Amino acid sequence: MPDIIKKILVANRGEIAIRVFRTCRRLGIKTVAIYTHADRTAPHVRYADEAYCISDTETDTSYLKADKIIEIAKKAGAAIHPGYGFYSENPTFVQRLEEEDIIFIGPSAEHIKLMGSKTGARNAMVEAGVPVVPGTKNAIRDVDDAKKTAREVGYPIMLKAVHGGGGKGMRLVNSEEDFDSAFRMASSEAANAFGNGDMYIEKFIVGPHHVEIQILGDKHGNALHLFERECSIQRRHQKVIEEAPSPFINDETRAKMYEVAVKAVKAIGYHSAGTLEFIVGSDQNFYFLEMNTRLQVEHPITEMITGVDIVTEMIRVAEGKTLTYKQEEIFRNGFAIECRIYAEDPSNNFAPSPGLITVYETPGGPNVRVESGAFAGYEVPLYYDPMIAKVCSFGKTREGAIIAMKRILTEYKVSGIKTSIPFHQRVLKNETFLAGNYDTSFIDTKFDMEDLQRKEQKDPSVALIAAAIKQLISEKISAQRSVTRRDVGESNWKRFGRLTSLGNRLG
Amino acid sequence: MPDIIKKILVANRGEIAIRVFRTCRRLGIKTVAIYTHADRTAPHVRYADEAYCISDTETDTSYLKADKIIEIAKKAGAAIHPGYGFYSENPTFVQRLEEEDIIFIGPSAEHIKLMGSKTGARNAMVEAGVPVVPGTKNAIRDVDDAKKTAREVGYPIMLKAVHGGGGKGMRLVNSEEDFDSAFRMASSEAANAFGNGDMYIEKFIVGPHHVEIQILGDKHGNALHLFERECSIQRRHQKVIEEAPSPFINDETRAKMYEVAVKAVKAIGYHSAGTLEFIVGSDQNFYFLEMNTRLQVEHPITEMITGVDIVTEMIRVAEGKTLTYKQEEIFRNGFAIECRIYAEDPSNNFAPSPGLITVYETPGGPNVRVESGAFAGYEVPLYYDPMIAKVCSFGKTREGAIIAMKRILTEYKVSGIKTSIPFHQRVLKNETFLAGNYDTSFIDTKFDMEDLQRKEQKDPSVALIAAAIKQLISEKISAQRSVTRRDVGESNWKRFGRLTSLGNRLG
Amino acid sequence: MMITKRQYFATVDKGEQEYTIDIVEETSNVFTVSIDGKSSTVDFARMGDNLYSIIIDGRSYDIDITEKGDIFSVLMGGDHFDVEVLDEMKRLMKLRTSAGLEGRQVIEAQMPGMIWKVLVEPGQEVEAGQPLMILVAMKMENEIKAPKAGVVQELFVKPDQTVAAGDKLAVVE
Amino acid sequence: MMITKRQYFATVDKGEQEYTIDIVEETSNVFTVSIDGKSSTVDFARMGDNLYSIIIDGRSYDIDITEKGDIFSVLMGGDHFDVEVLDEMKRLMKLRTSAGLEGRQVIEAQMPGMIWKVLVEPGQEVEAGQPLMILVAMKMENEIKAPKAGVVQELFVKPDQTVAAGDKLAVVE
Repeated sequence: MPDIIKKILVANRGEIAIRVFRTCRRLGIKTVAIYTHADRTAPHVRYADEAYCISDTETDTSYLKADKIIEIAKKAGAAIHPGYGFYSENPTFVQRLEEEDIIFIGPSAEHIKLMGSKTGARNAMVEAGVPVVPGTKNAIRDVDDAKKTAREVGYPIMLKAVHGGGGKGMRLVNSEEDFDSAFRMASSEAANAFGNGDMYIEKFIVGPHHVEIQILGDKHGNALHLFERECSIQRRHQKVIEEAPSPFINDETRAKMYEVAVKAVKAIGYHSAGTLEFIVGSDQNFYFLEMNTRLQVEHPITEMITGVDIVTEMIRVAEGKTLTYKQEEIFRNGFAIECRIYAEDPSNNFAPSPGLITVYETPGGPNVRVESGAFAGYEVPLYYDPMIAKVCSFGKTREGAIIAMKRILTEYKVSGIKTSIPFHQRVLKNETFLAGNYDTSFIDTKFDMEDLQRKEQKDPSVALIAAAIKQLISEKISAQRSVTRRDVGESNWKRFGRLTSLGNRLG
Repeated sequence: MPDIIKKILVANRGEIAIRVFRTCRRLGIKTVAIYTHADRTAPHVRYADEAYCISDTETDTSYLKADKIIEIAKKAGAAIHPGYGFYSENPTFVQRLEEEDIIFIGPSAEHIKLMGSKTGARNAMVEAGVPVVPGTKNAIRDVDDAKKTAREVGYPIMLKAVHGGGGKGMRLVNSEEDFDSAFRMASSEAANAFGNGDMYIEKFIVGPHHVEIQILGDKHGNALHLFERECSIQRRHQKVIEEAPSPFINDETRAKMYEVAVKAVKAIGYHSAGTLEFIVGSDQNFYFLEMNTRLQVEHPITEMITGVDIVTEMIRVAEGKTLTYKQEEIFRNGFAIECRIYAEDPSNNFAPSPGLITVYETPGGPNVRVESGAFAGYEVPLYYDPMIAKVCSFGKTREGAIIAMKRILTEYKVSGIKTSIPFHQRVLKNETFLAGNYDTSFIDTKFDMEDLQRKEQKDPSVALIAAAIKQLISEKISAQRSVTRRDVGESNWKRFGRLTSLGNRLG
Repeated sequence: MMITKRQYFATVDKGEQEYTIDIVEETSNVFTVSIDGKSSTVDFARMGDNLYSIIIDGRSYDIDITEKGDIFSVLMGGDHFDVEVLDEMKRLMKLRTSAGLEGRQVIEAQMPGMIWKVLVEPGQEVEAGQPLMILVAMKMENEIKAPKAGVVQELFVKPDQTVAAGDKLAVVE
Repeated sequence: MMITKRQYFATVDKGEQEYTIDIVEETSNVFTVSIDGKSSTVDFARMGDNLYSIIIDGRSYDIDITEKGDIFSVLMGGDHFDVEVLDEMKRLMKLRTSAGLEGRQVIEAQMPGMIWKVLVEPGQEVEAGQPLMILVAMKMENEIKAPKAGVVQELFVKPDQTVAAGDKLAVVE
């Protein structure tokens, strides 16, 4: 008998909590929010039917409160959706829920654990016939053997320190003649840095793309894919723009990737939503990187090109039902792009920009989807991820989705804090991006900071005029302030109107 | 050679001006707004690339300034899109544009004129084979002849005064035996009311539905339909909720209506966007009412189920190009619903509610389209139509679109003025509406004011608590006001924050 | 911090039933509110000009409260309540005035607009429901009707005059 | 109404070029602004806290202006300009101070956050670019570096202290 979920607690905050609540509200499922003291005014709190504070003290900003969350879920009779981050890929938490008989809307603890281990995941995928980046993984003991491996893997290869990290003790080797010297230097560097000179061989992927396949599985052995997302536009290893489908991979690659992804999901018996991340070389060869056993930030673009509500499917699967769709009922329609809007100042090296949002106008019109965790009057707290919203556009063609996004971003107004919107506007004008011909090095190599600094409008006249008038008005208001004093207690907006007309009219 | 339109002036305001500008921004067409003094802060003004005030004085609120509009369009080198209302169906204005060599993005002056005349439109449609409401239209001279006509038309029939109006001098006749007395009484009533007792016969449509077919035509003789919209939910003859496709008509009726609509458009050589309005009886017979020779308020729902941008097509046609699509390339996908959001107070007999909008949060998430002419800080003026926005939902099924709309409306927050949002929320819960089984009498007969007054939450406790706390806080603020005075000039939002914490913290 | 305690008397939608409400402010944002003795813990936070997030014993409500004197227009999830909240003194005053001034009706504008026509003159006798003037707002005509039969005592407006919601229009006694 | 006239001197993005701006307020909302003698008519209206609609000779702009002292951060259509607007007196003062205090650098927080680590001590010599402290905001660490070589004269913050944007952190001389 399937368990019917009547109430869902989202063990998360901000836009993703609201995203899950939206599906619940549509399905008539009651919702429970948790919040910290710092998040009392966050929009997910007022969106929910119930809301419980999990902070121990006023300064406690943590959402990692398993005991409290479990207590609330039990008392409220709610299943738990983890969102992304926080407890979403924590097998211990999921294990506890299983023990406490609370439904977890996500995969099993074992699958989370398996995919959380790099080696475990790699082995499971190799077993399921999924290609992984070729190499040895074991320390090189014999240089000649190693060269043989390198030949099999195919140059260029990377020599990597077994105990390394942070980019140190790595050497790119383009051909066999460079192997000996590269191996010596890298090994000695590794020995110095990590106290161990062991090295292994990995194929070096030229022009790497980050392409991921969205999958869904249920507890009855059914699994399907919802096509791919291209996530190669990254800054500081953070995705900033994603699109579906990928403009890079060809249909043959696509078909192969879908096939291995679904095969792997079935092989390991995975259920709920998940994503297989691949690195794809410029030669269209693809290799498994890791599997994310959760709902991803960028899932809306997949929903837009398929019409599938991934959260609905996750809930169904958690109830023990079968997926709504069979693979042959899933169609791809059009193109979708997502821009992640961060509270960061792109004109100041992307410095975090928390604070009070004074103006918040979200884009309207056709072909737009906004998943936001902000509103006018909201103070973006210091303590959490700087992503305040995701904005997605849709088009029948990739070009259509891009020009829609350009239009959409011009309508997105946020005052009080700085956001990454101007950064996105620049990327959308970059020729390499427009050609759909970018890899993961895009931000560093193709989109330099010049792109960001470059102005559409070279003439600063309008800015000069605006600033000068604002200065004049501010001077008048301070002059006015020194002679008049006003009452407290009038409406905020009345006062705003009065200040405006004061600024405009006083002479 | 087609004229390429590089700039468009929208001779309109509010949401429809922005709607047209959105397409322009997407297509890279420059935009020109016109505005009255009262509309200086309206959002269409800042959306446009250029903006010109057309008021003669500060108190002049008219947008009907043909001379000024033409002068601006000429100077700016812009084509004119009329939106709806104002000059959109004014053949004299369009004639002048033709003379002044300004491109009008709409049909020809002749077609507007033809369809603007009730008799002309009727005759043209009859000629094109479109069914019209059967009847005589000529004054009854001989009662026996009239009875014969009534028999042909089929009972029930309406007797209507030739010179009548406003519902007076009308009589419903259900069968021939009632004819004589009804005729005598109606005729005498008409003679008293209008000084003329002439009557004519029209078929009375039982359970009438308002169903309209969206059409597009170009100047090369191509025409197509974009399916129908059901617009039977009306209040005071104003549409309030529309849906596409109609939940009422069957596929046979649908096919017939599409066919006659396209035939008629081709027969009269109509170009640009237009709508044929039909009255459809409970027996699925349909009759032409009138043709709207403009973009309609409710066009977005048609765009949502077809993926066609109607404004793009209007621009193409005005440029002399052919339509982008052929009929066989148009597909219907899913269901869409539109709610028109008015600045009216549904709890106070829909009294107009202009004023300053202090909070304005538009709905996000999937399957929503908002076309809005408002924002937080905008003062809705007294002088114009009270519709401030249209909100549309999409679903794979009609039920899906309805539950999406319910979710969407809960996210739409407008403070400072009253809106019709609660009214829409009631309609969406009405059983007759949910069954899709409503006709134009719905608001009066099926959705009574009780629906509107009825509360989801019968227990007033939460409202009592909220009001009492607000009263306490207000009392504290006034107490505070009497002892402190504050400086003018601090940020509006800073002050808001302070007042909030004042309200929350002072004890 | 000072603890604030207040007692109020409230009615809903001009109904007969009177509720006795006792409020205690416990800490910043947190109140204990009893309605006719039934007590709840309430977390009250402002989100925007009229928008509040209220959490009552774990239930979360997103509420719009418009204040007009002592009447609070509360909108929540499509439901609308007009709540009058009076303290003891105001309640007593109201009981007295409603007894004393029953015959005198001050007619106020229910919405902002422009007075298009004035249909009566001072001193004129009017019937209940008789239109006194026509106010135009947002392209719609709204008849302002006499709430009761009586004599027009005063007219505060002229044709073409703009009025705000709450402005006095006339007195019928 | 009094007519207001003002003259300002402005620079953009800390550039070399100085613009002379003359403003006359003509009527409510309408200004005549000349930049180095080139004159425009400007209609200026406030839309929201920092949001303005500006119409210059018929061109319409939707602009966000953030004011910080005399520096106006202007965002329009994805373009960002930092404009410093000074009157004659402030301009003179600035010329003087920048001559006098060249060697002394006050380091301010560029963003709000929490001081995680302080890496130097008062009196310590530092190189240009050497990290002085680490500020954490929104889960990201940000190194606060010495803008020039010198000696740490003062430290205004301690670990775990919360700072606002613009707060003084240290002085290097």
